[in-house]
Amino acid sequence: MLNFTVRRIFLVILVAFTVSVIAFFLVRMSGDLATALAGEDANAQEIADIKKIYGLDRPLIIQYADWLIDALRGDFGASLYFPETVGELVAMRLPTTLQLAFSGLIISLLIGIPFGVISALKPDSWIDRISMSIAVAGQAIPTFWMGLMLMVLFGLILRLTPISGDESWQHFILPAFTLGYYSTPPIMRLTRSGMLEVLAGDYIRTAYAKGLKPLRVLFKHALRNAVIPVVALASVQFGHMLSGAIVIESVFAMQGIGYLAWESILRNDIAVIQAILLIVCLFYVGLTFISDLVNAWLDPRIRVS
Amino acid sequence: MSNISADHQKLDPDEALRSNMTRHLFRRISAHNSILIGGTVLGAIVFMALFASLLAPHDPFSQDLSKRLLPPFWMEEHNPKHILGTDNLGRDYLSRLIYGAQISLMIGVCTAIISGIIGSALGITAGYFGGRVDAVITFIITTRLSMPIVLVALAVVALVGGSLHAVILVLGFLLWDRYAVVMRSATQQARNMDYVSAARAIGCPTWRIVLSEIFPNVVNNLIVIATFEVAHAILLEASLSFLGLGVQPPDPSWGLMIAEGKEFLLFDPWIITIPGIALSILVLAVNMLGDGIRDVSAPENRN
Amino acid sequence: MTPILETRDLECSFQISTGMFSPKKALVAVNGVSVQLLKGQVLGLVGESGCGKSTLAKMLLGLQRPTKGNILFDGQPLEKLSQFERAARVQPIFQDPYSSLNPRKTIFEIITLPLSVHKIGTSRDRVLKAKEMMDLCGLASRYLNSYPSQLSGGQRQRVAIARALVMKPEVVICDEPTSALDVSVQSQILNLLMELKNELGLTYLLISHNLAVVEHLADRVAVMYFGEIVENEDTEQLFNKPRHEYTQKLLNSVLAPDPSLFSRGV
Amino acid sequence: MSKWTKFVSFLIASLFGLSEAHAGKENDTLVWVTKFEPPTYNYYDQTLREGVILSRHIWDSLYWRDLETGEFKPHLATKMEYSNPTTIDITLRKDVVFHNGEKFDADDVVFTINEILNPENKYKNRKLISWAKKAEKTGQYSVRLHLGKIFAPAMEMLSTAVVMYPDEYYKKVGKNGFARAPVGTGPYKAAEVVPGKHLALERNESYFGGAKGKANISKVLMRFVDEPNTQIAELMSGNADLIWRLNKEQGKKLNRVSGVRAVAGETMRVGYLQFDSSGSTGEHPLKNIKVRQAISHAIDRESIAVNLQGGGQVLDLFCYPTQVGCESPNAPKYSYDPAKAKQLLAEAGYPNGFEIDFYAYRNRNFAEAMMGFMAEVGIKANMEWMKYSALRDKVRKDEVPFNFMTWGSGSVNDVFRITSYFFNHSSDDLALDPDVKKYLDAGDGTIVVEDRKKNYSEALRLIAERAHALPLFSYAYYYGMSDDLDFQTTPDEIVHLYRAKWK
Repeated sequence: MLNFTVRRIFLVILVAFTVSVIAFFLVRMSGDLATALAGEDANAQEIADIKKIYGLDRPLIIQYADWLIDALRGDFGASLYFPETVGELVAMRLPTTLQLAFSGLIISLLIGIPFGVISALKPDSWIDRISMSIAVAGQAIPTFWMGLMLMVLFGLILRLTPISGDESWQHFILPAFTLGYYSTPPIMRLTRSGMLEVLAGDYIRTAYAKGLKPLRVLFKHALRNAVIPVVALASVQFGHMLSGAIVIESVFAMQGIGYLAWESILRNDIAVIQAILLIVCLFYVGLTFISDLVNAWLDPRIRVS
Repeated sequence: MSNISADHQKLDPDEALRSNMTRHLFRRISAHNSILIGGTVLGAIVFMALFASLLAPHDPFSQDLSKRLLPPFWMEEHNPKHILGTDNLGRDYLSRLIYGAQISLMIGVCTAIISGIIGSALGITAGYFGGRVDAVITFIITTRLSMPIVLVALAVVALVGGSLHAVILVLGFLLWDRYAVVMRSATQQARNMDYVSAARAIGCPTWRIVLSEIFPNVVNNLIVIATFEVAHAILLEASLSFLGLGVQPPDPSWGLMIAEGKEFLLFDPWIITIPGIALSILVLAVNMLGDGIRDVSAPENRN
Repeated sequence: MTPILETRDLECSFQISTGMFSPKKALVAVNGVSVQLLKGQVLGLVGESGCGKSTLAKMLLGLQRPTKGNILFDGQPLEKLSQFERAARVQPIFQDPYSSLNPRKTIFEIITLPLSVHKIGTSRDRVLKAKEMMDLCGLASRYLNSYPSQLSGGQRQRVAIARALVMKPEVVICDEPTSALDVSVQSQILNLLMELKNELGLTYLLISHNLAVVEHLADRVAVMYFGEIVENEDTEQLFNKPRHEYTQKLLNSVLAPDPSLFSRGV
Repeated sequence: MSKWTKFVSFLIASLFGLSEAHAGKENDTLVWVTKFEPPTYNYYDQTLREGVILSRHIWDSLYWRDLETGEFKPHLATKMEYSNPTTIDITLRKDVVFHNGEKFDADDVVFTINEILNPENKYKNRKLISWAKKAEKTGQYSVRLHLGKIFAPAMEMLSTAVVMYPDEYYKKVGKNGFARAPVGTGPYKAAEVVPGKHLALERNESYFGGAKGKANISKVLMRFVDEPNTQIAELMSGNADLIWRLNKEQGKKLNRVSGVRAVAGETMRVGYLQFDSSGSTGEHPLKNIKVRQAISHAIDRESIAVNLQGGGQVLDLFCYPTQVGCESPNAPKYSYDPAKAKQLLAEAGYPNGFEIDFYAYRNRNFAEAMMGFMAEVGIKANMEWMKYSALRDKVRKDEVPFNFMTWGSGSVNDVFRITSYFFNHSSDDLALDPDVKKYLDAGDGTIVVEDRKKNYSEALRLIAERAHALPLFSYAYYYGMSDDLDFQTTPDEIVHLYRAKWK
C-alpha cells in the first residue's frame, strides 16, 4: 500500500510538472502581455516601458524557471490586472467555484441515483425510458442555453430565484442545477448498470430467499454495493465541474475561478491563467489520486498490478 | 451489418442463463430503435448539409440591413419570404440554419476523426506494446485528462485566433482521451488472444498484426466513441462560440448562431431557440445512434 | 537419429517489479530444460498448469526470448533463423479455438494468412490451397467465406489445424489442442492430428493435461515440474515405472480422478 | 400568471426567503449594474472605463470642463494659467477636505503628479500625466507645473483626467492599500469595497461643490454582471436602476416594458477603417488610392449606424466633432455609392475585385455588415478576429494591411489625442504621410488655438483626400434606467451619477 501510494504521488508530481510547463508556454505565447497591460489607448513607448518594468523582455525559459521556483514556494506572482497577488485572488474566488461544483454534484447525485435505481428495478419500463431520455437530453442541451432559459423562466417570469450573482445560497440554485444536470447522465447510467449487476448477483437472491424485506435488501445490500463505482465517478465529475464552471459562472455572473480564468484569458493576465490551470489540474489529479487510494484499499488486487 | 447479426447468432450459454430472453430481446429492439431514429434524423441533417445550396431558399450571406430580425412564421409581422425570419444583418435565417448544419457537422466529424486517429494510435500502441511504452502513454493520457478542456481550448484559440480550422484542430488535439483509454484496454484484451500469437508465430510483422488482427477487433469501440465525440465537439464548439472564441463569421455554425443571438435572448428568444433546438436535435440524434450501436455490439464485447 | 528440434539448458525468467524502490525479483518460469524432438515422433509434455509448459512452447515458437540456453533446429541455432524462416518450420495449434481465430476474418483469410504474409502464390492459388487444406482437415469447403462465429468448436479447431499446416511445417506445437472441446469431438480432432502426422510426416510436441491422451499418442513423455523437466522417458516406461516422485503423484491423481484437473478451461 | 403558478411561486419564495430588491427611490439608493469591475480602485493603476468613471465621483480634478458648454471652470483650483508655453501656474482652493478629513493643499497636488510620473512606481495609466515633467510647490496653496515641451491639451487633461490623491493617507496605506480603501475629495466616498461583488458609494455630505455640484442621490451601489441579458433582467425586476451599453434592439424593446425606459447616448468613441496606404506591410491593392476611395464609397456607414447601432453620427473627418481642431470645411466627403466604387475599382485595375484580410476586434456585426457591403462591389474580405492586445501588437509590427478598430481618445476632447496620434509616423501610423505630419506637428507645437485649428484643418483635409483611413461613425448605445430615475447621458462615455436624481 505504501509503495502504491508513493508511486501515485510520484505520478501526481510528474503530471503537475508537465502541466505547469504546458500552462506556462501555452499562455505566454498568446499575444503581447505588455500591450494588454497598457490598455486601449497606449502608445508604443508606453508599452515598451511596461515591458521593461515587468521583466517581460527576458528569455521565456528564465521567466519560467522564476515562475516555477516561486510557485513551489506558494507564490504564484502578481496579477497584472488586480492589485492582489494571484494566490490571494484565487483564494478569494475558489470558494464560490467549489460551492458551485459541490452543489452541482449533490444535485446530479440527487437526480442520478434515484432515477438510476428506479430504472434498474424496472428495466425497459416507461420509467426507465423516461429517465434515460432525461439523461440523453441532458447531454444534448448546451449548458449556456439551458442556463439562460432557466434564468428567464425562474428569475424573470416566475421571480422565484435571484437572476445573477453569488451573494446568498439562493443565488446558487439555478447555476448548480444547470451544472449538475449536465453531469447527471453518467451517474444515472452507472447507477443503473451497477444496480442491474448487483441485483442479478447471488447474494441478493439469497437475501430475498432469507425473507428479508425488499426495501431493506434494496438499500442495505444492493444500493450500497452499486454505489461504490458511482462514488469514484463522482470525484472525477467534480473535476469536470470545475472546468464546466467557466461557462456557468459567466452566464450567472458568479465570481469564481472559472469566470476569473475566462476574464484573464481575455485580458492576458498570464499569472492568473497559469495558476488556475495548475490548480484545476491539481484538483483533478488529487481527486483521482484519492479515489485510486480508496479503490486500492477496497480492492487489494489493484495494488499489485 | 451482416457481421453484427452473424455475431448475434452465437449464443453465449452463460448469458442465456443469466438474463431472461424477453429482456434481451427488448434491449435489442430498443437499441435498434435508437439506431433507426438517431440514424434517420442524423441522415436528414447530413442530407441538408450536403445539399445546402439546393435546399436553402436564399443566399445565406446576402445581407439587407433594412430587413433585420424579422420574426419567424409563427409570430405576427412575419415575412412570408423568410420562413424562419432574418438575423441581425437581415440574412435569411432558414438558409443560414441549413448552411450551419454543414459547419457544425464538419466540426463534429473532423474533430472526431483527428482525435480518433490520435487517440487510437496512442491507445493501441500502449495496449499492444505494454511496459514502458504503456507507462509513457498512460502518463500522457493522465496529463491530458488533468487539463480542463474548455480552459485549454479557450487559451489556445485565443492564441491562434478563432477560425473553422483552428477550432477543429484545437478540439481534435484535445478530445482524444476517451479513444485512447478505451482503445488501450480493448487492445490489451485483444492482444492476449491466441489469434495474435498465431499471427506472430506465422511471422506476421508487427504493423500487420496491429492493422489486420487487432484493429478490426477493436474498431467497433471506435465507432461508438466517435459518435459521442462528434456530439461532444459540436457542443464544445458552441460553448467556445458562446464565450466569443469559436468559429468566425460569416460562417454560420449553429453554435455561433446561438452566440450571435445571445444579445436578443430576452426579447426575441426565437433567435437562439431555433439554432438551440437544431443543435440539441443533432446532438441527441448522434448520441442515440452511438447508444444504439453500443447496445447492439455489447454482447460480443463480453467475449 | 538426429533430433529435428532440440533445446539445451533452456532458461526463461521474468523480472517482477515489486515496487518502485525495491529491487526487482526474477521469476524463473523455465529452468535449464533440455528436450529433444525426434523427426516423425510425438513428444508429450505434461505438468500442472503454471509449471512452464506454455512458456517453453512460446520459446519454441519464437514468441518469447529465452534468457539463457539454445534452441537448435536441425542442429542449427534457432536464433540464426529469421521469424519468417522459423514460421515455415514450426507452427502452433492453440488450446482455445474461440480465441485462436480472429472473429473478424473469414475462414479463407484465416487459413491463407501464412501464405499472404509469406507472399506465396497468387490469390487463385490460395483459394485452391485453402480448399485443399480444408478438405485435408475434414472441413466442407462451403465454409470458405464463413466467419468463425458460424462454426462449432470442433470445426474451428479444424480451421486452426488447417492454418498451422498450410505452410507445410516440420514441427507442430500442440498446446492442449482438445481440452476446450466437447468430449465427443476430442477424439475426432486427435484422430485427425494423428492422420495428418502420418500423411505429412510431421513431428509433434503435444502439451496436455490429459494423461490418457498422452499415453495414447506420444512416443516419449517429458514431465515438467516447477520449470524443470523431472523425467523424460519412453511412454511405456514412464507410465509403467515412473521414477520421479512427482510423476508418481501425477499418475495417481489420474487414477483417482481429481475433478479440478479436468474442469479447467472455459 | 394563473392562480396556481402564483401560489407555487409564493410558496417557493417564502420557502427560500428571498431578499427583496434593495434598489430604488424608496431607500435613495441608485443601483448601477455594469459589466466590468475595475481591477483596482487606484485610478491611475488601471485603464478600465468603469474605473475612469469612478475617478469623476471619488476624486476631483483641478479644473472641470462643463458638460454642457465645454468651458473650463475652476474646481479644485481657483486659477490655472500659462506663465510660458511649457509652464502652468496653479492656485488652489483653500476650503477642500478629503473624505478622511485630511486637508487638501499644494502638497497633495505635487505628491500626486510626481508619484504617478515616476516610472519606477509602475502605474499602468501613467500616460494620463506623462506629458508633464514635474510639479513644484510654490506656496501652501500654489503649484507650478513644468511640461518640458509644449503640450496643447494640457488644460483639457487637468480639467478631466488628472485627479488629486491625499498625500499623507496615500503614503500611509500604500498603492495597494489605497486600491481597496480609496479616499478623495469627490462628491461620493467609497463606503464599502467588496472585490468581485460590488462597490457601495455614499454621498460626501461635506462636499465643497465646485463646478460639479453636490450629488443628489445619497447612495450608489455599483454591481458587476457580465451577461447583458442578466443586466436587463435585473433592471426589469427592479434590482437595478441603471444599466448601459445596450444595443439598439434591447433599447427599443426595453422601452415597451413598463417601469423602465431606454435612452440612446452618443460617445466620442470613433470607429474607423485603417488602410496601409504606405505599403509598409507589403504589396496589396490598398496601396492604390483609388481602391481606398472605392472602399470608402462602397460601405453604407449611415445604414450601419442607423440600422445596427441605432444612433451615433456618420463622421467625415478622422476625429469626433466636439474635439478641439476637428473641423475642415474643404475636406472631401465619401457618400455611399456602389456604382462609383465599382468604377474606381475598375480604374484601379481591379474590375473583378480582389481578396484581402480584414482585421477586427469588436462589434463583429458591424464588421460583418462591412464585409457584406464590400462583397457587393467585388471585394472579398476575409475576417481575422483577434483580441485587442494581439491585434494592436500586429498592427505595430506592420502585419495588418486593413483593419476595423475604434478609438476613444481617452475621453480627451482634443484632436491631439486622435488625429495626431495616428498620423505622427509612430508604429500605429500606416499612412506615413510627411505632408500630414507636417501640419499636425505645427498644430501640436503651439498653444494658440487659432493656429492649431488652421493646421489641423489642413491635416484632416489631406487625410480624407488621400483616403488614408475611413472614419465610420461615432459610437452610441442605449442606457436602460428605471422610470424613477432622472439621468442625462453625455458623449464623454462617462456616467456622471452625481448629476442623477429621482423624479
